[in-house]
Amino acid sequence: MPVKTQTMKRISIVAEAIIAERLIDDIIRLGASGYTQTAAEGRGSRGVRASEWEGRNAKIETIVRPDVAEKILERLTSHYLKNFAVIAYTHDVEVIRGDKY
Amino acid sequence: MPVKTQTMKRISIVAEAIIAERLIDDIIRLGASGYTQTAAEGRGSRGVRASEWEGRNAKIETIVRPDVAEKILERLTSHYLKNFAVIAYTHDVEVIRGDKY
Amino acid sequence: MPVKTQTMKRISIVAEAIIAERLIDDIIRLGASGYTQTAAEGRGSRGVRASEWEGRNAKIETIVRPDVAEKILERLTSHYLKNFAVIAYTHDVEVIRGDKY
Amino acid sequence: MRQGRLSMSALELIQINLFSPVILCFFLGIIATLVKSDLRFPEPLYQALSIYLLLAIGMKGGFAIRASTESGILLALVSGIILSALIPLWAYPILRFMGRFNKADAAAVAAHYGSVSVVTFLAATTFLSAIGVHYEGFFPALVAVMEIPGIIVALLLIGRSREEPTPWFESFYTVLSGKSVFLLIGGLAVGYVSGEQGMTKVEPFLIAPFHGVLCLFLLEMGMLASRRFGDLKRVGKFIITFGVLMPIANAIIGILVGSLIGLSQGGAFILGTLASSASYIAAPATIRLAVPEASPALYLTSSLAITFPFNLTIGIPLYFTIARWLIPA
Amino acid sequence: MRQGRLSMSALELIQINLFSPVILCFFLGIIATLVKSDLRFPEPLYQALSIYLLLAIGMKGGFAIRASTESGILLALVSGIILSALIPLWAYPILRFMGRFNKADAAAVAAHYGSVSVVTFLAATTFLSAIGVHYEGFFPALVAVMEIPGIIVALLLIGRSREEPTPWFESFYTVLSGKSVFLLIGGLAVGYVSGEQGMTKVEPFLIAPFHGVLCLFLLEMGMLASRRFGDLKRVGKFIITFGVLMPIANAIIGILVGSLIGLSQGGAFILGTLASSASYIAAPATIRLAVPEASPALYLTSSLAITFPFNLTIGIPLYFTIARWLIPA
Amino acid sequence: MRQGRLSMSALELIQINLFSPVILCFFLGIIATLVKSDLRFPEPLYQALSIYLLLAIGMKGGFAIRASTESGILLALVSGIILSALIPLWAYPILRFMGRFNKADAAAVAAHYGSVSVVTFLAATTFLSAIGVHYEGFFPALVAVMEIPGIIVALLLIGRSREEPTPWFESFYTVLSGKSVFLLIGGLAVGYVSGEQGMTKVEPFLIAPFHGVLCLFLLEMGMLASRRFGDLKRVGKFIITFGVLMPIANAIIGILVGSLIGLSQGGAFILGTLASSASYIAAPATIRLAVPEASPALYLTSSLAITFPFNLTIGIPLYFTIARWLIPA
Ligand SMILES: Nc1ncnc2c1ncn2[C@@H]1O[C@H](COP(=O)(O)O)[C@@H](O)[C@H]1O
Ligand SMILES: Nc1ncnc2c1ncn2[C@@H]1O[C@H](COP(=O)(O)O)[C@@H](O)[C@H]1O
Ligand SMILES: Nc1ncnc2c1ncn2[C@@H]1O[C@H](COP(=O)(O)O)[C@@H](O)[C@H]1O
Ligand code: NA
Ligand code: NA
Ligand code: NA
Repeated sequence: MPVKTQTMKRISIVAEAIIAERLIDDIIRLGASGYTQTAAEGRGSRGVRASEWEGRNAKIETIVRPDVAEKILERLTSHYLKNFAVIAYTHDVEVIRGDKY
Repeated sequence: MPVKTQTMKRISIVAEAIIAERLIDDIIRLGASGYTQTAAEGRGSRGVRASEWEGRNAKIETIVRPDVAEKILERLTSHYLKNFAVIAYTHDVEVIRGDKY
Repeated sequence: MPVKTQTMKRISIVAEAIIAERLIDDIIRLGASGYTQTAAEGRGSRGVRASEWEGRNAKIETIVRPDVAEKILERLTSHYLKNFAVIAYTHDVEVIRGDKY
Repeated sequence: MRQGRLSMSALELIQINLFSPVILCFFLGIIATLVKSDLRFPEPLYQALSIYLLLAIGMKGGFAIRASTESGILLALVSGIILSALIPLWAYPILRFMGRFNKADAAAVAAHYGSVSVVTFLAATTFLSAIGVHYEGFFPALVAVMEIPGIIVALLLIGRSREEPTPWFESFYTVLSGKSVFLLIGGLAVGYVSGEQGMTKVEPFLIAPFHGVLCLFLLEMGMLASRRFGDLKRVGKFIITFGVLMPIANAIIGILVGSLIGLSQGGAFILGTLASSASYIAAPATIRLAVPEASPALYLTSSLAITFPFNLTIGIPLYFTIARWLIPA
Repeated sequence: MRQGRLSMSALELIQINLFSPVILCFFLGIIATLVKSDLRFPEPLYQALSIYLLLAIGMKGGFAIRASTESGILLALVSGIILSALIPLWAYPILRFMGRFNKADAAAVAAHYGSVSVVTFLAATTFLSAIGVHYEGFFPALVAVMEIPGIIVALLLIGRSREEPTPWFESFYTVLSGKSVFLLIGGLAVGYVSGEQGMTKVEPFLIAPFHGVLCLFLLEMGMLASRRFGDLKRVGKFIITFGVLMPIANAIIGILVGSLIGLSQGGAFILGTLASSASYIAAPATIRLAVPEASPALYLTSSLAITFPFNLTIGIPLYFTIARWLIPA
Repeated sequence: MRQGRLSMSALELIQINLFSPVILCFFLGIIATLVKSDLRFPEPLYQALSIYLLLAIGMKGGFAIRASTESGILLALVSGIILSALIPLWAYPILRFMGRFNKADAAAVAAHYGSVSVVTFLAATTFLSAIGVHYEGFFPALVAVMEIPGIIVALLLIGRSREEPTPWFESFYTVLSGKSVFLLIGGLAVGYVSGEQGMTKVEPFLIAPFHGVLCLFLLEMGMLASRRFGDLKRVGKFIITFGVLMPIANAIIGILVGSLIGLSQGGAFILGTLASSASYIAAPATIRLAVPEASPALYLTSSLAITFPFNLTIGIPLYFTIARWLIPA
């Protein structure tokens, strides 16, 4: 009997560690049922930043419905992209336990 | 000369750290040729759990053939979803060195 | 107003930690605008390796244009696959701030 | 000092306990969480401190056993094992029938109270040394053996009733080879075998700074405990009452046993404190895997957010008052 | 010793400062980066060392306040707060009009010079103890209070001009509950309350090894500072000049204030060093969130890659020479 | 003590060595892996301990050189370099023709035996201090210089035969700036420059607890070594024999050289132990990058799972017996 899966959006965000808590608050507020965070390092198009002092980058992942994904990407674009070191990308995934998201 | 790639399934599992070793044993037993594990933190629909004491969440990724993917998702559903904090999702990836999986 | 996204390639590489710096140099030289690195552990088809002493595995991710992705995979195949413990896979993602890559 | 102690009032004892750097650091940790400070102990630091403390306790104990002329260690070990094994037997029916817990939850909580808390043990020895009261040097060995039986007995209690039960000896092995028991027993062996010449060399690292490291550890414990305070409402009044009365009862039993087997006043007090304490390292790890259907919210909150702070602040001077009353110095 | 110090030439003072293990380790860290060594401090080690140093400074200070009969702590605290608050008020216009910085950048840099650097403070006390000069024991308290006002004043300076400004009291709270201030103040309280008996027990961990731990920390600081040397070209000559002259001016002001309020020679020197120092922990974290449009390249490079090394090497003996000149021992 | 040592039997020496806390902790680590304990050292702890040990050895050595009136350091350094460089020259043909290894594997293993093991050095000094035998204070400098030449010579041995060879000077630079050599040499410089006044201040952190920290480190080393025991079957009998006989031969050569250049009994013993030891930090990191086609299973297993435990347990007392026999105290 094949496992029943459901298609959802996975959003991956890599951001300077100092805004991680704010990002997570926003993500949950916009309708995500959870998130997963890992410590990361990296280099991008921006130069130095304060995060070096507060820890490295944070990589935040959240599995959400497409409409929630849209809202989160909008929020990132309007509130974080300009002043903070942050990238985000999204793609489709098949989840088990689809009702929990 | 373009690199030859092959389509495989990538399964990502986020689980409380205490069951990581069991999960890995199961994954290998069901036919995966390897796995990659990173330390993660996160929040989901469940409340507290013992893993806080044994380390945070574990994020386990494995690249497998579709039939193995199916078996792993089945195992997760039947043995872990009910009592443990765990999520899993899967999607297609193109791998180099496809023969090794 | 929906967020404008752009399709790019995400390459994930898991390799023994000792070659991480070399890999990153290669990636940037071949045209990636950045990378993200996390510490990982894992098991694959190879046996012991020196990396245990220099830290665990490194997981390196980079978001690149398809042509750059092709070059990176070629470089991995020609210079690393034979002698080092390394796997790589790629898939499409939708990014915001697409012009930065 | 020795005489001073006899005349100390209960209030003085409470004050000596609360104003020690170790307990003050525990409060500091609680405050850190309450004021939402961004202070965090990186996980590897927490683990490093644990490894240090467990190994140091073990080695100190091993050397003490070797150096001492005290008899009675065997009797103490056997009593400790029996005590640990019996506690779940009376905790379980209370939880099951007075608390109306299901079998899994009742057994899980009972397992935690059968096992012991290393940090509570350390706080008790800190207290004794502050008031200048002696205790037997073999206690680290007792801590090691008392971690295990309570967990096993609790697992046996529900073993039959479950579909796919983990065999008890598997759990026994898990606890025995688990890092806390392993480091304690390993340290005991190293300290015993290497003796005085060895201990002299490691003393500046493993013994002298011990108290200060404990401060740091309790800062983190304060943060961990207070992060669970939010769950107190959720788990209900019964478990809160249980988390206060159960340790008092167990402490009294422990002190009586200690008195019966001829421990010193300080020793009986420590045995009582061990009996009263609830595990929050060995037990949760074992129980989570062996009884996954039990709710961690219940057993962690009661052991860590209720019994642990209670013992650390009020329990310790209270149990000493009882021991002093029962046993002459 | 006491007499020797009076006759030491400035060169001797510089040499004593540079040849201390602490400063040598800082250079070693710089060299590690320059020769591209693969030496890295794991992040948890950096955090563990910070936690240790801050808690230890605090506890030592709390105990010193309790034990001392020195008066004048209140006057010193008030002076320290005012000093910190005023520095951004004169740094800001200089940055804005001489340096042609935009409002955000000017305020951000000003905030850093208004706040203080804990490690610079420690290097100053290390220097004093090497030359055998006494200073008041309450300084750790001063470090804690002087971290905050400069940041708040700088935020008020730009507050009005921004679209979505973070209210100043939110930032005030962020700094106050931030780990560095929290550990300092918490340590002060623990040290004060637990007093001599408590301190005796933690001394082998928190006081004796302090200097050695500081060496390790400065090794890492050297690596961190030198990783920013590459940005020096990018940020321009003005900020480099500013990063050297501003601390000298602030040091002189600080020493004068110290002299006015009756501090000892050593005390006035330390107050001067505090005033001269620029924050690189509390301020960057607060400013990054409260003024995200300001460029971290500017404020981190000036505080960490210019002022910090300058103070550590030349500033400290220079300020002491000035203090010695102004205040009799 | 001095006299006692002369009359100690080989068995007594073995016992003194095996029953030291440091070696007992190594066994404890092996047991932890064998019983599948969940004890793990977080990676940052392992790195922190390494940084501490290397910096402390260096500083202690630098201070010893400054303080000592011993001559002969230059001669010892030159001899150490030559010794390290020659070892691969005779190890390589043995591996190549008796062991039938391919060029890459033979050179890789030879490089490891040419280089030295810091922890084996520390175990040897621990042993000497337990039996009260003196040795020259400049040895930390010798450890630093002896890490490098063996690796370079081994690389030169295969250099020509490979398609894309890493130039030897690149590898030379990699080892020289690599963290272990960098910390040793950096520590030497800091200890030498800061002298007695500096050392007095860091002593409570860097010297007194050293032995205890070493225990912790060897606990982890035991776990790491025993995780490789499984590979012993895979790598074959030849390498096992090689891993025991090679160190004995090199130790004898080292002791003879030490005797020739006029080292003390203890000094010649340490030089022998250094010669006998195989690197498991600097060499593997360099070789993995410079000779990626060589099998890590071979060189890590032989150096870490065979030679290291052998030297730690039997080698050290054996080499001392030989040194005692050849050189009067
Ligand atoms: N092309 C890229 N691929 C993967 N990660 C990136 C890329 N560009 C930036 N990042 C990550 O995003 C962080 C912030 O990027 P930036 O804002 O460009 O400095 C960097 O520190 C990297 O961790
Ligand atoms: N929607 C989500 N997106 C990403 N990670 C999640 C999500 N929900 C749960 N997780 C992760 O899975 C773990 C277990 O989830 P749960 O079983 O819901 O408590 C959490 O601690 C998170 O790390
Ligand atoms: N099938 C797999 N799925 C996920 N990760 C893998 C897989 N195979 C190997 N890896 C990772 O890649 C590293 C190197 O693999 P290998 O070269 O096969 O030893 C391993 O240590 C794992 O972290
Ligand atoms: Na108990
Ligand atoms: Na300042
Ligand atoms: Na050697």
